Amino acid sequence: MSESLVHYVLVPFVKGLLTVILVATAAGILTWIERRGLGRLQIRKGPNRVGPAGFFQWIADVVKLVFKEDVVPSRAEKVIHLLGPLLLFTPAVVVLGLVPWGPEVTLFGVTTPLHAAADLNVALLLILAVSSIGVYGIILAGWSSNSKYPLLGGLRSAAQLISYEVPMGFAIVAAVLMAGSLSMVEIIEAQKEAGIWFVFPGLVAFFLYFVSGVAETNRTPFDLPEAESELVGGFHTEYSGFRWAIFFMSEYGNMISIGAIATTLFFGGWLRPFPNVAWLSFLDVIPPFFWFAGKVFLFLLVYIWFRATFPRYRFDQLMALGWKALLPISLANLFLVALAALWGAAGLKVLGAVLVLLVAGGLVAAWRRPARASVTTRMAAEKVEVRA
Amino acid sequence: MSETTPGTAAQFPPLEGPPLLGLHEMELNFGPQHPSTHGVLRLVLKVDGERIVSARPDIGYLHRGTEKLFETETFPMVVPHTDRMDYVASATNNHAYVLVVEKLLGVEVPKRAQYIRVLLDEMQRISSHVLWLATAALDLGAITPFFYTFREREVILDLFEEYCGARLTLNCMRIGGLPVDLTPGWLEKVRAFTEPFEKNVDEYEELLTENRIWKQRTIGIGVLDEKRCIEWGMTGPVLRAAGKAWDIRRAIPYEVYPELEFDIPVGKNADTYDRYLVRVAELRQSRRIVLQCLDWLEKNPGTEIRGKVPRVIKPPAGEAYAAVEAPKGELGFHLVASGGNKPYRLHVRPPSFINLQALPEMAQGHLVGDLVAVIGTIDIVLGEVDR
Amino acid sequence: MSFLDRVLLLDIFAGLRVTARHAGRKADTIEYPEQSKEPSERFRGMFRLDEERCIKCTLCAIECPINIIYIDWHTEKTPEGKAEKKLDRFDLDMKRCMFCGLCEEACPTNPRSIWLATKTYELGVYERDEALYLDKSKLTKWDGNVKPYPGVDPDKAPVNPAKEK
Amino acid sequence: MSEDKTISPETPAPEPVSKAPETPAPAAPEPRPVPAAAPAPAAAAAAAPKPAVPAVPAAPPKPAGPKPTDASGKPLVAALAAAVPGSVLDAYEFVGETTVKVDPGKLVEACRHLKDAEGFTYLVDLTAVDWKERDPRFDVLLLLHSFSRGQERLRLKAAVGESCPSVTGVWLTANWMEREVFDMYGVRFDGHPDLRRILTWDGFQGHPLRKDFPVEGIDTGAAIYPERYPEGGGPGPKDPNRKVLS
Repeated sequence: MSESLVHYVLVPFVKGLLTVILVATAAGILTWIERRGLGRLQIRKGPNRVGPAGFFQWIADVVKLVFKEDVVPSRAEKVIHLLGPLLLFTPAVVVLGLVPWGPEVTLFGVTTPLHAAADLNVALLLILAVSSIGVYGIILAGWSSNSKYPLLGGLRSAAQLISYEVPMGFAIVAAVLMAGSLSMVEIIEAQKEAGIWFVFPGLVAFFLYFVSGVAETNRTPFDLPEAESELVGGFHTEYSGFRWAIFFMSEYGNMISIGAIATTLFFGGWLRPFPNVAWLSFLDVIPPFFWFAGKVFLFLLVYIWFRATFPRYRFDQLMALGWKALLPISLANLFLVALAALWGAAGLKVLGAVLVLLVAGGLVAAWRRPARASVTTRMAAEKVEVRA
Repeated sequence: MSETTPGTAAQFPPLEGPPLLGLHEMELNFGPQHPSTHGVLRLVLKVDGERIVSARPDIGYLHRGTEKLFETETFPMVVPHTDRMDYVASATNNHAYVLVVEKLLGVEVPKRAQYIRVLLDEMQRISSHVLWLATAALDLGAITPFFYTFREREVILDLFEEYCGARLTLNCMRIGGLPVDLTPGWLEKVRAFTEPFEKNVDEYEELLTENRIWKQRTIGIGVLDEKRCIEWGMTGPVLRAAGKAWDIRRAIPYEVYPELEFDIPVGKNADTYDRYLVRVAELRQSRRIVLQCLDWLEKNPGTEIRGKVPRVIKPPAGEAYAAVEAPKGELGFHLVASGGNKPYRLHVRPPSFINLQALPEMAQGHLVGDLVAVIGTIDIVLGEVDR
Repeated sequence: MSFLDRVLLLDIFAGLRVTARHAGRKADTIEYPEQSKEPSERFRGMFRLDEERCIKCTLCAIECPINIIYIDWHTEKTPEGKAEKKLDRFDLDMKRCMFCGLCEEACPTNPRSIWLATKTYELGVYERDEALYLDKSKLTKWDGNVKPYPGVDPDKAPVNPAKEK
Repeated sequence: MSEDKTISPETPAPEPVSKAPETPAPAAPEPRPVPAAAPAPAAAAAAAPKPAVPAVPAAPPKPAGPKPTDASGKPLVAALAAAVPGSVLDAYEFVGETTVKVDPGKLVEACRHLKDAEGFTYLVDLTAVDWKERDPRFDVLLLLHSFSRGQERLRLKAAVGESCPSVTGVWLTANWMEREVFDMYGVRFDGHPDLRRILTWDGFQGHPLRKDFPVEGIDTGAAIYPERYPEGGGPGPKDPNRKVLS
């Protein structure tokens, strides 16, 4: 057995398999986390019957979904109906495969990055390309169901995902400018060299990326393609059984990949906080992979927090937000970041400091202002009394 | 027709030219099994993309022939049937019915009973509005208020259970008064309920009132101005949100409302946001009334809860109409008696039914997502619409 | 809302703060089959009939808005020579009952002969026709279909306030 | 349990109440309380101009109950009679509510006058009553509300057969109310833009609130397809799914 076989066949296979398993398992566990987390925020308990704290609920759900009857609407396009979920799931896994989870490890005697695919020098481009394929899955699923609600959901998602690709892309470009590379590993290394996470100079870019990411994953407040109270289930209304489960898994897979990319681009990937500060080196006892996973996990918690808090945008408002607000901001931000990057590492630090100071100052100013009267108190002041 | 629907509809002028492939309009069946039709409302929508060209409500899925049943029951036996119309506000249903019979009978209801009735009404209003807030927020995608507001509702239902033995279908009023007196300690429990109430409402407001998404979703949606509201017979918070300070509790006062102090919150813009604000303000006003009732009841202990009512209730022949301000609007009972011990004809004027009628006008030109907001803020209960 | 508030997304953070504040609170729900709320004293639940106290006046059947009570009786001579009404049938169509409690209110005896204040509400059954069409034997002595509420004497009838004075 | 609990001595006389379930609602075709024929004693009519309807009528709780009094002298009624000649057939006041009997032919005209000239902009309620044996079988009742006249309410009553002029042209809100009356009573409203059934389904036979419609309902399937539905509903006699329970 030649070394090249191990290097080119076995290791990628094992890593690819691990990624798929990881996405599927993490999606399952995430449903449990989400339901428990929502329960926490909503002063209820969430699932608590199967296993300790209901942990095995997701396994029970999977078992149920696998054995559930797979209903296909009578006049649906059968092939495309089947293809829909797969088209959505595959990009989710592929994207996650392109994100480095840690520095190099040794596997079967081969030193390899902890990375499902290789460390591509155009990884970010590939991520953008692959992740936009997922929208086909949603559109085709909506169209092939031969039902009106899925059709509307599919159309909504087509417009939504494509619109939000744009500000998302510009936000990513900002990070690329700061790092000077499209390779994920190099971006992380660049953050180590620059001495700060890119989230500080790229505060705006990060915000844009995260908001667009929420929109890309169809999560509250941008969950219009699903929009339970409007479109019943949106594009997956007519899906059941395991096909529906695949949609579900890909939604969570996408959440994870958005979190993972945000971590890589803006939060230093697997690096511990302040990687250049020597006296913090005791933090290195935690292996890099866990730093990475922990950061991604925090993002997922924010997703859940958002879901518990916000109402849903309307479709046209969502588009307006994307094109009229996020896109101009992302362009302006790109300009700003480019200027700073021209200056070099010092420029990034200055930009980061300015942004942080601005936000902090704004928050303090808002805090010190007298409390605003709630709208209902304003209404009470305009009361009208009618006495018979 | 299109003149009557201001709001964001103007952003979407109708498509011009011949329909492409005949596909300009799509018929969309909204309900009767749909998460946000609040029961079994069915709407036949004509949509152009997502924009609503026309909406046609199709009701009757929950029709139970209540008015026919009324005619077969003696007067006291009608009360439990009224519970089942607006099943989230049965106290006001009971109240409207007993009022009309008392009007025809000429019965004097003891003051204490009147205060307790008002107290029950207002608690019912709180519970109904709170449930409305929960479901309306849920319709617009905010899931959490649903769980928070159920705390309030749960306490109120517990209090109802302690008073009359049921949580939802209360059957808590009788012709001439009340079935039972208060249990000892009940008033204190009600007072304990009112204490954190204001703070909790603040919390719901913090989640929604200023939230930009909530405002974008509700401001300018489903506008029906005062004139159109009256033309359509809209009452309750919908009318008040349009700027008309008209409340039966003030306009045609019944029971002890003239002695109580409260304001009528009114809106200005007649949109779903103002309806939301009016209802939230009414929550606070209802609390005020509850506190005043508690004060009176604590100062005036007594046992008199039922007026002098004949054993067999046979109102004189004739017609009478009495209405209360139910949480949804004017709930009236139109009674035609023929001198017997059963109502010859008892017609309900259900606020949900009348208010739902204007839905096509309010929804027209908006998007499907707005339709949900409009249905939510009209606050319909299908049990009352279909009876 | 000022421009500053809008730029800083204060409204968004206000909402997030509310939900975060609730994260530390105890769950408000109860775990139903294991825990349950005790119904109040006046709670209208499962029926109970006291056959000996019942005077067969049929007022409950008359007052029932949906006519679910059926009563038959005959007259018997007691050994002392007094005529006494004996209950033949007391049937109650439980599955149609709407628990309005008008029958209990109509009952003239003190304490009541038919009452609902048993706190028993777990009335789900698998065979709707058999279990919930109750005759007098099932009403006076609940069989396996009705589990009495723990700690509550199902035979403790409420007093009749009209007869108290 | 408590074996010798004293049975309350006075066995309640069930005579008045026990009749209740048997006696059908008196279907006396007697139309309305005759408004005391001549102008009634003016004592009770004192409440006439009072705008707001009191919660408890002023009438003393005598066993006889309140009596209707003539109200044709009220300025509102007189103005209506003058503006639309021949519209007012009769007017009386009962428990503080004014009722005007209107000629059905003049109903729309009268409504328009009341809305435009008197400010009755709000149609509270529109319903019907079935007097089974009377000749114009139905009474259509309209309850109007005026915000400008001190919250005054006025009831119009029109005795109609199976057709009645529609007031949807006057108040939009009459639309569904008239559809409901049509559905429940079969009164056709001439001029209604969309007179369809509203609460029952489109193929429903009969009008449920008519006094001759059975309370327990009719087998609507059998009413439409008698050949396919056996009496009492359920699968047909030859249907293998039919199970006879004994």
